[in-house]
Amino acid sequence: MQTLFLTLALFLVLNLGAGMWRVLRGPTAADRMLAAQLFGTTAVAILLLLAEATGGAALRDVALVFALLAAVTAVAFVRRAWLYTEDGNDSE
Amino acid sequence: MDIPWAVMLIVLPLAAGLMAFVWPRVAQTLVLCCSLAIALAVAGLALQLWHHGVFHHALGGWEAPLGIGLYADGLSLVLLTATALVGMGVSVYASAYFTLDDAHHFWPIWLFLLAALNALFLSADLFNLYVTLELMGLAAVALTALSGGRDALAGAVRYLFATLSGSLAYLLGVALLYHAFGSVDMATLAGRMTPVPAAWAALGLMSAGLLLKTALFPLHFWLPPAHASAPSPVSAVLSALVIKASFYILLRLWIMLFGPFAGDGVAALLGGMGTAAIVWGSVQALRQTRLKLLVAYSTVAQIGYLFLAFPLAAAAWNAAAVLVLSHALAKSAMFLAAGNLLHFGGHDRIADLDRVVQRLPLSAFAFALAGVSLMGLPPSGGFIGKWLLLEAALAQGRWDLAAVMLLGGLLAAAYVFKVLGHAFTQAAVTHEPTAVPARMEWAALLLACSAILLGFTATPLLSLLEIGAPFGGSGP
Amino acid sequence: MTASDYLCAALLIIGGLFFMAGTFGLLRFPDVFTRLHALTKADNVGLGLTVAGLALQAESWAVAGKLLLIWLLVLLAGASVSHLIAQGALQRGMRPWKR
Amino acid sequence: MSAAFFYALAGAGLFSIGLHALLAHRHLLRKILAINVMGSGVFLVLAAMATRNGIAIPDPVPHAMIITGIVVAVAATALALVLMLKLTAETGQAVLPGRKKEDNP
Amino acid sequence: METLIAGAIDVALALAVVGLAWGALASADLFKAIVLFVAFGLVMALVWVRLNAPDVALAEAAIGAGVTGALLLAAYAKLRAASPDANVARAGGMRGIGSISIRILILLLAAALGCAVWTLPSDYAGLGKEVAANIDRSGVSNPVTAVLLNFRGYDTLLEVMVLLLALMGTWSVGATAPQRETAPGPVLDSLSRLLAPLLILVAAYLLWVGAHAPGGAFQAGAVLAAAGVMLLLSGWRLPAALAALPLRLALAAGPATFLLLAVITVLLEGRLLQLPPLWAGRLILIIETTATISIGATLIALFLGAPPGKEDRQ
Repeated sequence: MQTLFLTLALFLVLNLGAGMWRVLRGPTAADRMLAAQLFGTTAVAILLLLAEATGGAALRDVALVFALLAAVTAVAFVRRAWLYTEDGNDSE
Repeated sequence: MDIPWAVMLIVLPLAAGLMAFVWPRVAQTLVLCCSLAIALAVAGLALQLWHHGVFHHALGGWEAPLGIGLYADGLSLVLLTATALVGMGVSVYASAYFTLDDAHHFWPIWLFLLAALNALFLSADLFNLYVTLELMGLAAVALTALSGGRDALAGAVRYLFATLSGSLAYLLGVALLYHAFGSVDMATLAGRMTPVPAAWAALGLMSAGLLLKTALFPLHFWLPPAHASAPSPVSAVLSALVIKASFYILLRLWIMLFGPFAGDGVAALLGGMGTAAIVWGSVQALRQTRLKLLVAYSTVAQIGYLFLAFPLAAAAWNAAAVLVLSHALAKSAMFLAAGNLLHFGGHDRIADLDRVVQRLPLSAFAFALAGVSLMGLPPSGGFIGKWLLLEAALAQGRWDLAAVMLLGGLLAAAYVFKVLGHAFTQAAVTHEPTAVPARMEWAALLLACSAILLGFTATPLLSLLEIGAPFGGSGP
Repeated sequence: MTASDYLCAALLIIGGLFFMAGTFGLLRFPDVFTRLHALTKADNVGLGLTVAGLALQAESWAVAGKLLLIWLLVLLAGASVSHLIAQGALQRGMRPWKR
Repeated sequence: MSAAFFYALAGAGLFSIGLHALLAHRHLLRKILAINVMGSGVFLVLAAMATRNGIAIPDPVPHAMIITGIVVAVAATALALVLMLKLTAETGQAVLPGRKKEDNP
Repeated sequence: METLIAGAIDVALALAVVGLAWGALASADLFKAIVLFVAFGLVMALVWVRLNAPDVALAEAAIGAGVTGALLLAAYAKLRAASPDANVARAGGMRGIGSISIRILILLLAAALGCAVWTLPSDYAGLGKEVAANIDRSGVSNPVTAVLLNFRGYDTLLEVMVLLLALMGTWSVGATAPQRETAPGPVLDSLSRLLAPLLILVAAYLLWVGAHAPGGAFQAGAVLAAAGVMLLLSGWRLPAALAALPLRLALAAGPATFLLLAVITVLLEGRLLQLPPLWAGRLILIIETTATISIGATLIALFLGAPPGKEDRQ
């Protein structure tokens, strides 16, 4: 089972790397933010898998904080930064 | 009972700072009491050191390397004295300088800055020094920006980036040392140092970071805009104390950790940078058209003197310590006097200062006295420091360094007279003067006088410096 | 390996596949709205299956409960944020993609 | 354990990348990001080398130092951001203004 | 097999961290840079986990990725409001020879650092043993909390001062442009009503668990701050009655308690912050609880920028 947990964790880390492409490409700020949102969820899954693989119970707390804080960042985006990002030169 | 004076030096300003933050109305009274109490505590600590030798305090009861140690010897004492004296002068000056709203912001940050300086001069732990450096740096940046306005903000931002990157370079060095030798306690490290690559990298990183914070040429780019655009009492503290704090750490590191293996090459490099700083800073000071920039460039030059001690090594360390103290007093006096002229005339263009200089004789006199110390003329404290340095240079046959010192003195005389010359010319421009409170004039004058009087206390000063033999290679 | 181990492995692997699908959708879909759709697959189903699989292995009910809580949180946050982003995108005049 | 050394090298890399960006970029927000990346590099070196002997429970002292460092970093970042905003409000641009003529004769 | 996969995870994470940092610092689009930076913080938290530093991972997740991200996004919004062309940064200030020489210097620095790190001895002599030997007398069983609040408590005392100082500095700079804001809407409203209490609960949990497992005052304070930031983002404002003295008291309570305890210990025990082993656990809990409140309040106030009363007047 250990091997499976770790393999899946590795798979998700690579997945995360692929998601980076959307952050880089955009084209709108919302796309980048969505990708960041997926980053958060994937990281939660990775943490839970690692918690099971390495027996680190504390990692679940990290995952919990991740899940909570990702929402705050996303709301900060919607309520603050987004007011100004779509006016014009958003894509490069 | 042994009164823990050193601990009071840290706790008092922190407590007062918190109270000043919560109850702004009592802040001014608090600050004046607190700076007096700090001066008394330094005197108490001096007596304690004089009778019992070095001070050591294992914080939390945990001895190093697990815990953090406070440590005070003659060198710390000299720096603490500078902080206490300049702190008193600036507190008195600031009590008349700021508007009510600015003062409410100024007092708590100023008290935290005092606490950071005291904590820094008392710390024997490299990581703790990092925390104090950040406390000091952020306080200094916040104070620089206090007056608002484009120049002050730009100066503060530039200063912030310089101080943050300097701290991080220092911290990376600490990380390498910790992982190479398993401790961040200076005395423990001193016993374990070997010239491995990590130690060399730490030497480079920590020196670079601290030199940037000390603003040694060519890393001085941030200093003139920050020091010239800050409110005058802040400029005084920045030039007098804040840059000395990073120099103090550098000096400690060099004597205890790096000097033994780094050798003459690095010392010569530091000496070379010091030489360049003296020449460049003095020439730039001479070329300035605005008073506070002139004084700021003079700081760049005077820092150079401190680094001439490195190639001269053991013979010149006490000269550097005396210079630190005398420059702290003289430069704070000079900035405060310049602030008075600026306040009175509403500008600090040197060419139009004639009437101002004539109408404010006390401030002009303070500026002149401070200038005497910067030039290194007897009987000032600057004279003692430069004389000791010159003596060391001549004893080692370093005629080049001696020549630089003399040249720096002549240039300093030139830029001081560039300002004071106006006192003797006929006034051409009329001003709309603003009254300068007496407290502001007297604060500047008293600091300038103490810079001169320092020259008469050379013997006790040098014997105080011997406590704990900070330059004898033992130390914390 | 017991039966629950096999079940756990199956759930985890399918969960991983949903994550991959989510990422793939995020990369390939043409606009914000369709990408949102893809993202929620990873959020809800991918993490849900992962949590379900891990809950089978959990040493105690408390741990299983914490896992469930995390999933619910991500679900809640994901749904709300998706809604806010879609709403914002519409308000900003972005048109949903049509074939 | 070579993973420790690998992470530590990444930390050294982060420090260098951050320093380069700090020097090369004029925009203040980028400089602030650069400082943060530099800091993370330092923290990474601190934490990575604490695990290098491969014992399951690493040295907690560097961890405590990093937490201290992270808090200091967020404090500095907040101050830097507000200074940047104020400067932008004064000058209209989020870059350090060039020195005026009289400052730099 | 497992070590191989674990190694692959490490390699992938290290590369991702460096890549994200590079992307964040090199991208021309400022908003993209911020999102990449937030992602960078996220992956850093995974790295801390891999480095067996869950306490740091919690701090990074809460402070590094969470609060810093919100701070950056809010600052970005204000920046755009102040100067509309701020998004796309102008080309770097260095050109030509200056740029090339800087690059060469940086490469040399990186090489030197790499060499220094690589040649560190692998028989490690840190302070792990000393910590383990004395942890029984520290009052807590989580070694990181023991170091932060007891062995090196003085650092932490100064550090909470640094945080408060940053706020004093922020307030002294003065208010920036007021925020353009729309009504929160029902979804955001209910989200914040659900999340804020949950965040406060998690903060309390992290505070309590910190004595024996990863967690502690800073992590808890940051999560508490996240609750406040969430409320601020959904339109909530501090009542005017609480904006002056009560707020300042909350901000100063943690540092003041810590300092007061330092004074008491120096009077009773002779050493600054010397916690008697019998009481250490309880004293640490007191320090941490007040510190959590103050850290949370300070971070919220930093997010707000100007002192509450002053912003509204604009």
